[in-house]
Amino acid sequence: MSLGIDLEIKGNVLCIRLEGELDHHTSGQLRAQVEEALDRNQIKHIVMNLEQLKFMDSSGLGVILGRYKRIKNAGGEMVVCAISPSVKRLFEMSGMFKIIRLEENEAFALRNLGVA
Amino acid sequence: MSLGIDLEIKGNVLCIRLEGELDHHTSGQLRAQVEEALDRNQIKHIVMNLEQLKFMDSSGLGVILGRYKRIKNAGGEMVVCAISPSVKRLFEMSGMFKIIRLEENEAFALRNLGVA
Amino acid sequence: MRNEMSLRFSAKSENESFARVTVASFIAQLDPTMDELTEIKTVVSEAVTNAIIHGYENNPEGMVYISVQLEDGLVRMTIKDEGIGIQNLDEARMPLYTTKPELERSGMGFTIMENFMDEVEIETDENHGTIIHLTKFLTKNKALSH
Amino acid sequence: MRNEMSLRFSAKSENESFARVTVASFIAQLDPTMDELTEIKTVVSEAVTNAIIHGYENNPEGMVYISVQLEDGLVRMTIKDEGIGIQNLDEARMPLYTTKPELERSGMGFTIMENFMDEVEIETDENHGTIIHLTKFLTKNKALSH
Ligand SMILES: Nc1ncnc2c1ncn2[C@@H]1O[C@H](COP(=O)(O)OP(=O)(O)O)[C@@H](O)[C@H]1O
Ligand SMILES: Nc1ncnc2c1ncn2[C@@H]1O[C@H](COP(=O)(O)OP(=O)(O)O)[C@@H](O)[C@H]1O
Repeated sequence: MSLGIDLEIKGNVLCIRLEGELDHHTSGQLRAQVEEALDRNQIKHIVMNLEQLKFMDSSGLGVILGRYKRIKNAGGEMVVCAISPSVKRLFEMSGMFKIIRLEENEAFALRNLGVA
Repeated sequence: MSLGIDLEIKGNVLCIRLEGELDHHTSGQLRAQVEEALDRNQIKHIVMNLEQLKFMDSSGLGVILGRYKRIKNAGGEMVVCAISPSVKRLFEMSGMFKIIRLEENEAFALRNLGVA
Repeated sequence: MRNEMSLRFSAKSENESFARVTVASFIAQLDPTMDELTEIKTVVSEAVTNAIIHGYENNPEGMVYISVQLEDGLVRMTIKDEGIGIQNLDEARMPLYTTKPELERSGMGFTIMENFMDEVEIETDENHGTIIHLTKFLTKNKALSH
Repeated sequence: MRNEMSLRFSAKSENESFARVTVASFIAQLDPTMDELTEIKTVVSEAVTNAIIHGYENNPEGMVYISVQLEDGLVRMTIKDEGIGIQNLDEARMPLYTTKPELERSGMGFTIMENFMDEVEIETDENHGTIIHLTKFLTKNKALSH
């Protein structure tokens, strides 16, 4: 089991769709791919769709927080959607919902960021 | 993962359908259930359908040989069907096809034993 | 019903998922709930990752040790490294505290362990390494055994 | 690419499938074919079952030890017990030979190991136990490394 990463740019939003397991081992790939996408494109916001994520630990929190900081510094917003109850508990424990918005699904998340 | 055992009597044939993993741990259940069915019913032949069997080792060969001996002593026949290439290799290594007939599927096996 | 296993593997990040799968498949025989299984996998992942990154500072020559004991509805685990040890344990256990922010660590490892397990005990010794003792009562068996 | 693990568990039949799953999930990182994975699982099952039934004569207090080393396309395993040992090794390795026909053993364990692995070495000592050394070259990596 490893991590599948699907990136798509919609307007000024980078949609990150993850599948599989996000841990210390796989978080490096995610960081590298997202950083590259942010470097190369005009991106303001990030939407992370975790619907197909089977496992995540605190290394996942770390890599999400890292991307949050970058996008936040440039005035953007980070939205997370379709998370499982267990991932939700990790977000709650670490107070992440104070800074990262939760949406039920990707369509809602995109609409609220002003992308059709 | 454990072993699912489905027994059905058709005429004088006991059909044994296995699902999952047949190893030393699970072979005891199989032996007990089949022995009970043979004790309680008028059974001449056995058809083993291994289509849904995901794993088998030499403990599986042992329990199949044990049932073969009983049915053979009473003048019956043992037929095995729908086996995977890896199970087939175990049968070949041990010379089991000299005494146990192989059929492609349960319908063929039953027809050749004279059951519709 | 008593059963035990222990596992030892190279301190390589590839082995994080191997460690989770192995512990989960051993514990599966107690028939835990999906939530309990996820909690245990997460905790194993936290402690093993810590051994690799912090204990051995990513030196793959290091070895990580896990032991699991099952008895009735009780899961007892230890996760051990022979690495550098934890300097300040009280700080280390604080939420969001990390000594490796440059690696984007969240500092939530110990907090997650404490939330997901019933008991967490940490033994550590500079230059001798760290042992995390973890205990969890599985709900189904908890109910049954009383 | 070098990686290693070792595993120790109670000599209980429930642990036969645990041992297979664990070894398979460790070896999966070499990206073996499905056939190779099945062969390795079968061999682990044979040797672990032998340790439990023959080595320890079903005493669950015994411990079974597995170690796995991966290097390039090479899988090296040992499966060990500290049980009664094998009296006559030449007989034991014969197809269909078993000392426990009353348990419906087929006597095919060693024959399967020899067919599915590239090398099988057996060390045994009465009252000290048995160590099976098993080696397999995975085809994909075999092709790549030449
Ligand atoms: N096995 C270990 N060996 C040495 N130091 C450790 C170990 N585990 C944890 N630590 C220390 O404790 C701190 C907090 O750990 P943790 O809560 O898991 O957060 P994180 O791993 O995200 O830093 C780490 O930053 C590290 O300094
Ligand atoms: N780990 C072991 N300890 C003691 N004796 C063993 C061990 N493994 C195998 N043997 C002996 O070797 C014989 C042949 O083993 P094997 O080919 O696996 O067949 P089976 O397990 O079906 O008897 C066994 O019947 C047993 O007498």
